Amino acid sequence: MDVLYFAWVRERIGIPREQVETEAATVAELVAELSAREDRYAAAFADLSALRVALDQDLMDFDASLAGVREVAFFPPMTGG
Amino acid sequence: MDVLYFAWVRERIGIPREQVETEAATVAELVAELSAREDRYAAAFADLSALRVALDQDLMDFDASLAGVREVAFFPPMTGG
Amino acid sequence: MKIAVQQAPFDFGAEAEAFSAGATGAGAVVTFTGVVRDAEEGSLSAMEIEHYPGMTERALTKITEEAMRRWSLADALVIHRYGRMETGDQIMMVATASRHRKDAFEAAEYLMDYLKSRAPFWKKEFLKNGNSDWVEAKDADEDALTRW
Amino acid sequence: MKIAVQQAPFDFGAEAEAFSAGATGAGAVVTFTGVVRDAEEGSLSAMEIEHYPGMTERALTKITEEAMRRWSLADALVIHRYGRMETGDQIMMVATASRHRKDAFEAAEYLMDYLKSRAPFWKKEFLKNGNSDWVEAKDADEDALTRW
Repeated sequence: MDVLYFAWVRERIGIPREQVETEAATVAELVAELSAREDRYAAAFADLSALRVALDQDLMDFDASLAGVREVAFFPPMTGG
Repeated sequence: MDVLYFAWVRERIGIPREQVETEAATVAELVAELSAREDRYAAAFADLSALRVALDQDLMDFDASLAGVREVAFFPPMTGG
Repeated sequence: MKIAVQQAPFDFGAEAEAFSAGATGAGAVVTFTGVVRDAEEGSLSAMEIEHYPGMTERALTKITEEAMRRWSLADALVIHRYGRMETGDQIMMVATASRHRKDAFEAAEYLMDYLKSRAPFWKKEFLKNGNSDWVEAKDADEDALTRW
Repeated sequence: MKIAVQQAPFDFGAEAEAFSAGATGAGAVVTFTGVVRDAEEGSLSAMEIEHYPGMTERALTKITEEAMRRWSLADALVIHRYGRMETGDQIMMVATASRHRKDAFEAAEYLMDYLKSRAPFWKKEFLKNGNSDWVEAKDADEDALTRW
Protein backbone atom coordinates (compact mmCIF):
# COMPACT_ATOMS: atom_id res chain seq x y z
CA MET A 1 0.00 0.00 0.00
CA ASP A 2 1.29 3.48 -0.90
CA VAL A 3 1.16 5.96 1.99
CA LEU A 4 1.50 9.65 1.13
CA TYR A 5 2.14 12.65 3.39
CA PHE A 6 1.55 16.31 2.60
CA ALA A 7 2.36 19.73 4.09
CA TRP A 8 3.55 19.64 7.72
CA VAL A 9 2.74 15.94 8.01
CA ARG A 10 5.27 15.33 5.23
CA GLU A 11 7.79 17.62 6.94
CA ARG A 12 7.34 15.97 10.35
CA ILE A 13 7.62 12.41 9.03
CA GLY A 14 10.42 13.47 6.71
CA ILE A 15 9.33 11.73 3.50
CA PRO A 16 6.60 12.44 0.93
CA ARG A 17 5.59 8.79 0.40
CA GLU A 18 6.48 5.22 1.25
CA GLN A 19 5.39 1.63 0.65
CA VAL A 20 3.85 0.07 3.76
CA GLU A 21 3.13 -3.64 4.29
CA THR A 22 0.29 -3.85 6.79
CA GLU A 23 -2.53 -6.04 8.05
CA ALA A 24 -4.40 -2.99 9.43
CA ALA A 25 -8.14 -3.23 8.73
CA THR A 26 -8.90 0.45 9.20
CA VAL A 27 -7.16 3.82 8.89
CA ALA A 28 -7.12 4.10 12.69
CA GLU A 29 -5.27 0.77 12.95
CA LEU A 30 -2.75 1.90 10.33
CA VAL A 31 -2.19 5.14 12.28
CA ALA A 32 -1.60 3.16 15.50
CA GLU A 33 0.84 0.84 13.70
CA LEU A 34 2.84 3.74 12.20
CA SER A 35 2.80 5.71 15.49
CA ALA A 36 4.29 2.70 17.33
CA ARG A 37 7.08 2.51 14.77
CA GLU A 38 8.99 5.74 15.39
CA ASP A 39 8.69 9.04 17.27
CA ARG A 40 8.37 11.11 14.10
CA TYR A 41 5.18 9.18 13.20
CA ALA A 42 3.82 9.47 16.75
CA ALA A 43 4.47 13.24 16.60
CA ALA A 44 2.75 13.62 13.22
CA PHE A 45 -0.29 11.58 14.28
CA ALA A 46 -0.54 12.95 17.85
CA ASP A 47 -3.74 14.95 17.19
CA LEU A 48 -6.01 13.23 14.67
CA SER A 49 -8.50 16.12 14.82
CA ALA A 50 -5.82 18.20 13.06
CA LEU A 51 -5.49 15.62 10.29
CA ARG A 52 -7.42 14.51 7.24
CA VAL A 53 -7.14 11.22 5.38
CA ALA A 54 -7.87 10.29 1.77
CA LEU A 55 -8.27 6.72 0.52
CA ASP A 56 -7.58 6.34 -3.20
CA GLN A 57 -7.94 10.13 -3.46
CA ASP A 58 -11.32 10.47 -1.74
CA LEU A 59 -11.64 12.10 1.69
CA MET A 60 -12.68 9.51 4.31
CA ASP A 61 -13.01 9.11 8.09
CA PHE A 62 -10.36 7.51 10.29
CA ASP A 63 -12.59 4.52 10.98
CA ALA A 64 -12.87 3.74 7.25
CA SER A 65 -11.89 0.26 6.05
CA LEU A 66 -8.64 -0.26 4.15
CA ALA A 67 -9.99 -3.25 2.22
CA GLY A 68 -8.96 -2.93 -1.43
CA VAL A 69 -7.30 0.45 -0.87
CA ARG A 70 -4.10 1.09 -2.81
CA GLU A 71 -3.26 4.67 -1.78
CA VAL A 72 -3.63 6.30 1.65
CA ALA A 73 -2.79 9.98 2.14
CA PHE A 74 -2.46 11.95 5.40
CA PHE A 75 -2.49 15.73 5.50
CA PRO A 76 -3.72 18.76 7.48
CA PRO A 77 -7.02 20.51 6.66
CA MET A 78 -6.81 22.11 3.22
CA THR A 79 -6.06 25.79 2.70
CA GLY A 80 -6.51 26.40 -1.01
CA GLY A 81 -8.33 29.23 -2.78
CA MET B 1 -39.76 73.53 -13.38
CA ASP B 2 -38.14 71.02 -15.78
CA VAL B 3 -40.17 67.86 -16.29
CA LEU B 4 -38.38 64.87 -17.84
CA TYR B 5 -39.79 61.65 -19.27
CA PHE B 6 -37.93 58.40 -19.95
CA ALA B 7 -38.51 55.08 -21.71
CA TRP B 8 -42.15 54.35 -22.57
CA VAL B 9 -43.33 57.39 -20.60
CA ARG B 10 -41.27 59.53 -22.97
CA GLU B 11 -42.64 57.66 -25.99
CA ARG B 12 -46.25 57.95 -24.83
CA ILE B 13 -46.04 61.66 -24.03
CA GLY B 14 -44.00 62.25 -27.17
CA ILE B 15 -41.26 64.53 -25.77
CA PRO B 16 -38.21 63.89 -23.56
CA ARG B 17 -38.57 67.08 -21.47
CA GLU B 18 -40.50 70.29 -21.10
CA GLN B 19 -40.78 73.40 -18.95
CA VAL B 20 -43.90 73.39 -16.80
CA GLU B 21 -45.34 76.37 -14.89
CA THR B 22 -47.30 74.96 -11.98
CA GLU B 23 -48.66 75.72 -8.54
CA ALA B 24 -48.84 72.00 -7.68
CA ALA B 25 -47.65 71.37 -4.12
CA THR B 26 -46.95 67.65 -4.55
CA VAL B 27 -45.99 65.21 -7.30
CA ALA B 28 -49.53 63.79 -7.20
CA GLU B 29 -50.98 67.25 -7.85
CA LEU B 30 -48.59 67.77 -10.77
CA VAL B 31 -49.61 64.40 -12.22
CA ALA B 32 -53.32 65.35 -11.93
CA GLU B 33 -52.64 68.69 -13.60
CA LEU B 34 -50.74 67.14 -16.53
CA SER B 35 -53.29 64.31 -16.91
CA ALA B 36 -56.11 66.87 -17.22
CA ARG B 37 -54.19 68.65 -19.96
CA GLU B 38 -54.17 66.09 -22.77
CA ASP B 39 -54.98 62.44 -23.42
CA ARG B 40 -51.35 61.46 -23.98
CA TYR B 41 -50.52 62.57 -20.41
CA ALA B 42 -53.59 60.81 -19.01
CA ALA B 43 -52.51 57.64 -20.85
CA ALA B 44 -48.92 57.85 -19.55
CA PHE B 45 -50.02 58.49 -15.96
CA ALA B 46 -52.99 56.05 -15.95
CA ASP B 47 -51.30 53.55 -13.61
CA LEU B 48 -49.04 55.22 -11.07
CA SER B 49 -47.98 51.85 -9.62
CA ALA B 50 -46.15 51.28 -12.95
CA LEU B 51 -44.30 54.58 -12.59
CA ARG B 52 -41.42 56.01 -10.61
CA VAL B 53 -40.62 59.64 -9.92
CA ALA B 54 -37.34 61.41 -9.16
CA LEU B 55 -37.09 64.91 -7.69
CA ASP B 56 -33.79 66.62 -8.45
CA GLN B 57 -32.43 63.16 -9.36
CA ASP B 58 -33.45 61.36 -6.17
CA LEU B 59 -36.20 58.70 -6.17
CA MET B 60 -39.24 59.93 -4.21
CA ASP B 61 -42.87 59.00 -3.55
CA PHE B 62 -45.81 60.52 -5.41
CA ASP B 63 -46.95 62.36 -2.29
CA ALA B 64 -43.59 64.17 -1.98
CA SER B 65 -43.58 67.97 -1.86
CA LEU B 66 -42.41 69.98 -4.88
CA ALA B 67 -41.22 72.88 -2.77
CA GLY B 68 -37.85 74.06 -4.06
CA VAL B 69 -37.66 71.29 -6.67
CA ARG B 70 -36.16 72.24 -10.04
CA GLU B 71 -36.27 68.93 -11.91
CA VAL B 72 -39.01 66.27 -11.88
CA ALA B 73 -38.58 63.03 -13.83
CA PHE B 74 -41.17 60.33 -14.57
CA PHE B 75 -40.19 56.85 -15.76
CA PRO B 76 -41.02 53.14 -15.46
CA PRO B 77 -39.25 50.84 -12.96
CA MET B 78 -35.57 50.55 -13.87
CA THR B 79 -34.17 47.59 -15.81
CA GLY B 80 -30.42 48.07 -15.80
CA GLY B 81 -27.68 45.55 -15.13
CA MET C 1 -13.61 53.56 -6.39
CA LYS C 2 -14.49 54.03 -10.05
CA ILE C 3 -17.88 54.72 -11.65
CA ALA C 4 -18.17 54.92 -15.42
CA VAL C 5 -21.32 55.48 -17.50
CA GLN C 6 -20.45 55.32 -21.17
CA GLN C 7 -21.70 54.55 -24.64
CA ALA C 8 -18.46 52.95 -25.79
CA PRO C 9 -17.72 49.25 -25.24
CA PHE C 10 -15.35 48.43 -22.40
CA ASP C 11 -12.69 45.73 -22.30
CA PHE C 12 -13.92 43.36 -19.58
CA GLY C 13 -10.69 41.37 -19.42
CA ALA C 14 -8.47 44.45 -19.22
CA GLU C 15 -10.74 46.13 -16.64
CA ALA C 16 -10.86 42.98 -14.50
CA GLU C 17 -7.10 42.56 -14.67
CA ALA C 18 -6.38 46.22 -13.86
CA PHE C 19 -8.86 46.18 -10.98
CA SER C 20 -7.29 43.04 -9.52
CA ALA C 21 -3.76 44.41 -9.92
CA GLY C 22 -4.75 47.71 -8.29
CA ALA C 23 -6.40 46.14 -5.27
CA THR C 24 -3.15 45.45 -3.46
CA GLY C 25 -3.49 43.54 -0.23
CA ALA C 26 -7.07 42.58 -0.97
CA GLY C 27 -6.75 38.82 -1.52
CA ALA C 28 -10.27 38.34 -2.92
CA VAL C 29 -11.65 39.91 -6.10
CA VAL C 30 -15.18 39.30 -7.41
CA THR C 31 -16.51 40.50 -10.77
CA PHE C 32 -19.97 40.39 -12.29
CA THR C 33 -20.59 41.01 -15.98
CA GLY C 34 -23.93 41.42 -17.70
CA VAL C 35 -24.06 40.33 -21.33
CA VAL C 36 -26.82 40.97 -23.90
CA ARG C 37 -28.53 37.63 -24.24
CA ASP C 38 -31.03 36.56 -26.80
CA ALA C 39 -34.72 37.17 -25.97
CA GLU C 40 -35.73 33.82 -27.41
CA GLU C 41 -33.85 31.47 -29.71
CA GLY C 42 -32.23 33.87 -32.16
CA SER C 43 -35.07 36.42 -32.14
CA LEU C 44 -33.18 39.45 -30.81
CA SER C 45 -31.83 41.93 -33.33
CA ALA C 46 -30.50 44.58 -30.91
CA MET C 47 -30.91 46.11 -27.48
CA GLU C 48 -31.00 49.79 -26.67
CA ILE C 49 -30.37 51.15 -23.21
CA GLU C 50 -31.68 54.59 -22.24
CA HIS C 51 -30.51 56.32 -19.10
CA TYR C 52 -30.96 59.54 -17.13
CA PRO C 53 -27.70 61.47 -17.47
CA GLY C 54 -26.72 62.99 -14.15
CA MET C 55 -29.01 60.88 -12.01
CA THR C 56 -27.32 57.69 -13.26
CA GLU C 57 -23.87 58.72 -12.02
CA ARG C 58 -25.43 60.05 -8.81
CA ALA C 59 -27.33 56.80 -8.12
CA LEU C 60 -24.34 54.55 -8.93
CA THR C 61 -22.06 56.63 -6.71
CA LYS C 62 -24.51 56.45 -3.79
CA ILE C 63 -24.93 52.68 -4.17
CA THR C 64 -21.18 52.08 -4.40
CA GLU C 65 -20.36 54.36 -1.46
CA GLU C 66 -22.96 52.49 0.62
CA ALA C 67 -21.31 49.17 -0.33
CA MET C 68 -17.90 50.55 0.72
CA ARG C 69 -19.43 51.53 4.07
CA ARG C 70 -21.17 48.23 4.72
CA TRP C 71 -18.36 45.87 3.78
CA SER C 72 -14.64 45.94 4.29
CA LEU C 73 -13.63 46.67 0.69
CA ALA C 74 -10.26 47.68 -0.67
CA ASP C 75 -11.92 48.94 -3.86
CA ALA C 76 -15.09 48.82 -5.95
CA LEU C 77 -15.84 49.45 -9.62
CA VAL C 78 -19.00 49.94 -11.68
CA ILE C 79 -19.07 50.36 -15.47
CA HIS C 80 -22.42 50.59 -17.28
CA ARG C 81 -23.03 51.25 -20.96
CA TYR C 82 -25.99 52.89 -22.66
CA GLY C 83 -27.03 53.10 -26.31
CA ARG C 84 -27.31 50.33 -28.89
CA MET C 85 -25.85 46.86 -28.29
CA GLU C 86 -26.00 43.44 -29.89
CA THR C 87 -26.26 39.87 -28.62
CA GLY C 88 -23.08 38.90 -26.79
CA ASP C 89 -22.03 42.51 -26.09
CA GLN C 90 -21.08 43.30 -22.51
CA ILE C 91 -23.58 45.74 -20.98
CA MET C 92 -21.98 46.39 -17.62
CA MET C 93 -19.66 45.08 -14.93
CA VAL C 94 -19.09 45.50 -11.23
CA ALA C 95 -15.98 44.46 -9.31
CA THR C 96 -15.19 44.33 -5.61
CA ALA C 97 -11.95 43.64 -3.74
CA SER C 98 -11.61 42.67 -0.10
CA ARG C 99 -9.41 40.72 2.29
CA HIS C 100 -12.29 38.27 2.72
CA ARG C 101 -14.15 36.45 -0.02
CA LYS C 102 -17.47 36.74 1.83
CA ASP C 103 -17.27 40.54 1.82
CA ALA C 104 -16.27 40.64 -1.85
CA PHE C 105 -19.17 38.34 -2.84
CA GLU C 106 -21.81 40.05 -0.72
CA ALA C 107 -20.80 43.55 -1.80
CA ALA C 108 -20.90 42.53 -5.48
CA GLU C 109 -24.39 41.05 -5.03
CA TYR C 110 -25.51 44.17 -3.18
CA LEU C 111 -24.19 46.38 -5.99
CA MET C 112 -26.04 44.30 -8.58
CA ASP C 113 -29.31 44.18 -6.64
CA TYR C 114 -29.37 47.95 -6.12
CA LEU C 115 -28.09 48.79 -9.57
CA LYS C 116 -30.90 46.68 -11.11
CA SER C 117 -33.72 48.49 -9.30
CA ARG C 118 -32.31 51.88 -8.32
CA ALA C 119 -30.08 53.08 -11.15
CA PRO C 120 -32.04 54.81 -13.96
CA PHE C 121 -31.44 52.50 -16.94
CA TRP C 122 -34.16 51.15 -19.21
CA LYS C 123 -33.68 48.36 -21.74
CA LYS C 124 -35.57 48.12 -25.01
CA GLU C 125 -35.38 44.98 -27.12
CA PHE C 126 -35.58 45.14 -30.90
CA LEU C 127 -36.66 41.84 -32.44
CA LYS C 128 -35.82 40.55 -35.90
CA ASN C 129 -39.53 40.47 -36.78
CA GLY C 130 -39.61 44.26 -36.47
CA ASN C 131 -41.29 44.43 -33.06
CA SER C 132 -39.74 46.24 -30.13
CA ASP C 133 -40.52 46.15 -26.43
CA TRP C 134 -39.35 47.78 -23.24
CA VAL C 135 -38.04 45.11 -20.88
CA GLU C 136 -40.31 44.87 -17.85
CA ALA C 137 -38.88 45.07 -14.35
CA LYS C 138 -39.17 41.80 -12.45
CA ASP C 139 -40.83 41.61 -9.03
CA ALA C 140 -37.93 39.32 -8.07
CA ASP C 141 -35.50 42.21 -8.64
CA GLU C 142 -37.41 44.51 -6.29
CA ASP C 143 -37.79 41.65 -3.78
CA ALA C 144 -34.02 41.06 -3.86
CA LEU C 145 -33.53 44.38 -2.04
CA THR C 146 -35.28 43.12 1.10
CA ARG C 147 -32.22 40.92 1.69
CA TRP C 148 -30.06 43.93 2.62
CA MET D 1 -16.45 23.18 -18.08
CA LYS D 2 -12.71 23.66 -17.62
CA ILE D 3 -10.49 22.60 -14.72
CA ALA D 4 -6.80 23.53 -14.73
CA VAL D 5 -4.19 22.81 -12.06
CA GLN D 6 -0.91 24.38 -13.05
CA GLN D 7 2.35 25.83 -11.82
CA ALA D 8 2.47 28.56 -14.48
CA PRO D 9 0.77 31.95 -13.97
CA PHE D 10 -2.53 32.43 -15.78
CA ASP D 11 -3.80 35.59 -17.44
CA PHE D 12 -6.86 36.51 -15.35
CA GLY D 13 -8.08 39.19 -17.77
CA ALA D 14 -7.74 36.97 -20.84
CA GLU D 15 -9.34 33.99 -19.07
CA ALA D 16 -12.26 36.11 -17.80
CA GLU D 17 -12.81 37.62 -21.25
CA ALA D 18 -12.62 34.25 -23.05
CA PHE D 19 -14.99 32.67 -20.52
CA SER D 20 -17.50 35.49 -20.90
CA ALA D 21 -17.28 35.39 -24.71
CA GLY D 22 -17.73 31.60 -24.73
CA ALA D 23 -20.79 31.59 -22.48
CA THR D 24 -23.21 32.56 -25.24
CA GLY D 25 -26.75 33.16 -24.12
CA ALA D 26 -25.77 33.24 -20.46
CA GLY D 27 -26.36 36.90 -19.59
CA ALA D 28 -24.63 36.78 -16.20
CA VAL D 29 -20.95 35.99 -15.58
CA VAL D 30 -19.33 35.94 -12.12
CA THR D 31 -15.61 35.54 -11.45
CA PHE D 32 -13.66 35.16 -8.23
CA THR D 33 -9.89 35.60 -8.07
CA GLY D 34 -7.63 34.84 -5.15
CA VAL D 35 -4.50 36.96 -4.90
CA VAL D 36 -1.45 36.43 -2.65
CA ARG D 37 -1.83 39.08 0.02
CA ASP D 38 0.68 40.17 2.56
CA ALA D 39 0.65 38.31 5.91
CA GLU D 40 1.19 41.52 7.83
CA GLU D 41 2.38 44.93 6.64
CA GLY D 42 5.14 44.00 4.21
CA SER D 43 6.31 40.91 6.10
CA LEU D 44 5.62 38.27 3.43
CA SER D 45 8.50 37.20 1.22
CA ALA D 46 6.78 34.42 -0.73
CA MET D 47 4.05 31.81 -0.62
CA GLU D 48 4.35 28.19 -1.64
CA ILE D 49 1.37 26.01 -2.47
CA GLU D 50 1.66 22.25 -2.24
CA HIS D 51 -0.99 19.99 -3.72
CA TYR D 52 -1.86 16.33 -4.18
CA PRO D 53 -1.50 15.59 -7.91
CA GLY D 54 -4.35 13.43 -9.11
CA MET D 55 -6.61 14.01 -6.14
CA THR D 56 -6.63 17.76 -6.82
CA GLU D 57 -8.03 17.39 -10.33
CA ARG D 58 -10.44 14.74 -9.09
CA ALA D 59 -11.74 16.91 -6.23
CA LEU D 60 -12.10 20.04 -8.39
CA THR D 61 -13.93 18.10 -11.08
CA LYS D 62 -16.36 16.64 -8.53
CA ILE D 63 -17.03 20.04 -6.96
CA THR D 64 -17.57 21.72 -10.35
CA GLU D 65 -19.82 18.94 -11.66
CA GLU D 66 -21.92 19.23 -8.50
CA ALA D 67 -22.24 23.01 -9.06
CA MET D 68 -23.35 22.39 -12.66
CA ARG D 69 -26.00 19.99 -11.34
CA ARG D 70 -27.29 22.28 -8.59
CA TRP D 71 -27.53 25.50 -10.57
CA SER D 72 -28.58 26.34 -14.08
CA LEU D 73 -25.13 27.11 -15.46
CA ALA D 74 -24.06 27.60 -19.06
CA ASP D 75 -20.44 27.01 -18.07
CA ALA D 76 -17.99 26.89 -15.16
CA LEU D 77 -14.23 27.29 -14.87
CA VAL D 78 -11.64 26.60 -12.16
CA ILE D 79 -7.93 27.42 -12.45
CA HIS D 80 -5.63 26.86 -9.46
CA ARG D 81 -1.88 27.28 -9.32
CA TYR D 82 0.66 25.50 -7.14
CA GLY D 83 4.34 26.20 -6.43
CA ARG D 84 6.02 29.44 -5.44
CA MET D 85 4.23 32.80 -5.70
CA GLU D 86 4.79 36.37 -4.56
CA THR D 87 2.61 39.11 -3.10
CA GLY D 88 0.11 40.29 -5.71
CA ASP D 89 0.31 37.09 -7.79
CA GLN D 90 -2.99 35.50 -8.73
CA ILE D 91 -3.36 32.10 -7.06
CA MET D 92 -6.58 30.89 -8.58
CA MET D 93 -9.87 31.85 -10.19
CA VAL D 94 -13.34 30.45 -10.64
CA ALA D 95 -15.93 31.66 -13.14
CA THR D 96 -19.60 30.81 -13.61
CA ALA D 97 -22.08 31.77 -16.35
CA SER D 98 -25.84 31.58 -16.13
CA ARG D 99 -29.01 33.19 -17.47
CA HIS D 100 -29.67 34.44 -13.94
CA ARG D 101 -27.31 36.43 -11.75
CA LYS D 102 -28.45 34.63 -8.60
CA ASP D 103 -27.38 31.26 -10.01
CA ALA D 104 -24.05 32.64 -11.20
CA PHE D 105 -23.31 34.21 -7.79
CA GLU D 106 -24.42 31.22 -5.71
CA ALA D 107 -22.54 28.71 -7.85
CA ALA D 108 -19.34 30.77 -7.63
CA GLU D 109 -19.64 30.98 -3.83
CA TYR D 110 -20.32 27.25 -3.66
CA LEU D 111 -17.24 26.52 -5.79
CA MET D 112 -15.10 28.71 -3.53
CA ASP D 113 -16.45 27.27 -0.28
CA TYR D 114 -15.85 23.68 -1.38
CA LEU D 115 -12.55 24.39 -3.07
CA LYS D 116 -11.27 25.99 0.17
CA SER D 117 -12.01 22.99 2.37
CA ARG D 118 -12.17 20.01 0.03
CA ALA D 119 -9.50 20.47 -2.63
CA PRO D 120 -6.05 19.28 -1.49
CA PHE D 121 -3.99 22.47 -1.50
CA TRP D 122 -1.80 23.69 1.36
CA LYS D 123 -0.30 27.15 1.64
CA LYS D 124 3.02 27.90 3.30
CA GLU D 125 4.07 31.46 4.00
CA PHE D 126 7.73 32.48 3.91
CA LEU D 127 8.39 35.66 5.87
CA LYS D 128 11.16 38.17 5.27
CA ASN D 129 12.55 37.49 8.76
CA GLY D 130 13.37 33.93 7.66
CA ASN D 131 10.46 32.22 9.39
CA SER D 132 7.96 30.08 7.53
CA ASP D 133 4.56 28.76 8.52
CA TRP D 134 1.84 26.58 7.11
CA VAL D 135 -1.37 28.60 6.83
CA GLU D 136 -3.94 27.21 9.25
CA ALA D 137 -7.42 26.28 8.05
CA LYS D 138 -10.12 28.53 9.48
CA ASP D 139 -13.14 27.14 11.29
CA ALA D 140 -15.17 29.70 9.33
CA ASP D 141 -14.18 27.95 6.09
CA GLU D 142 -15.43 24.58 7.33
CA ASP D 143 -18.56 26.25 8.72
CA ALA D 144 -19.24 27.86 5.34
CA LEU D 145 -20.09 24.42 3.93
CA THR D 146 -23.14 24.06 6.18
CA ARG D 147 -24.83 26.70 4.02
CA TRP D 148 -25.14 24.31 1.06
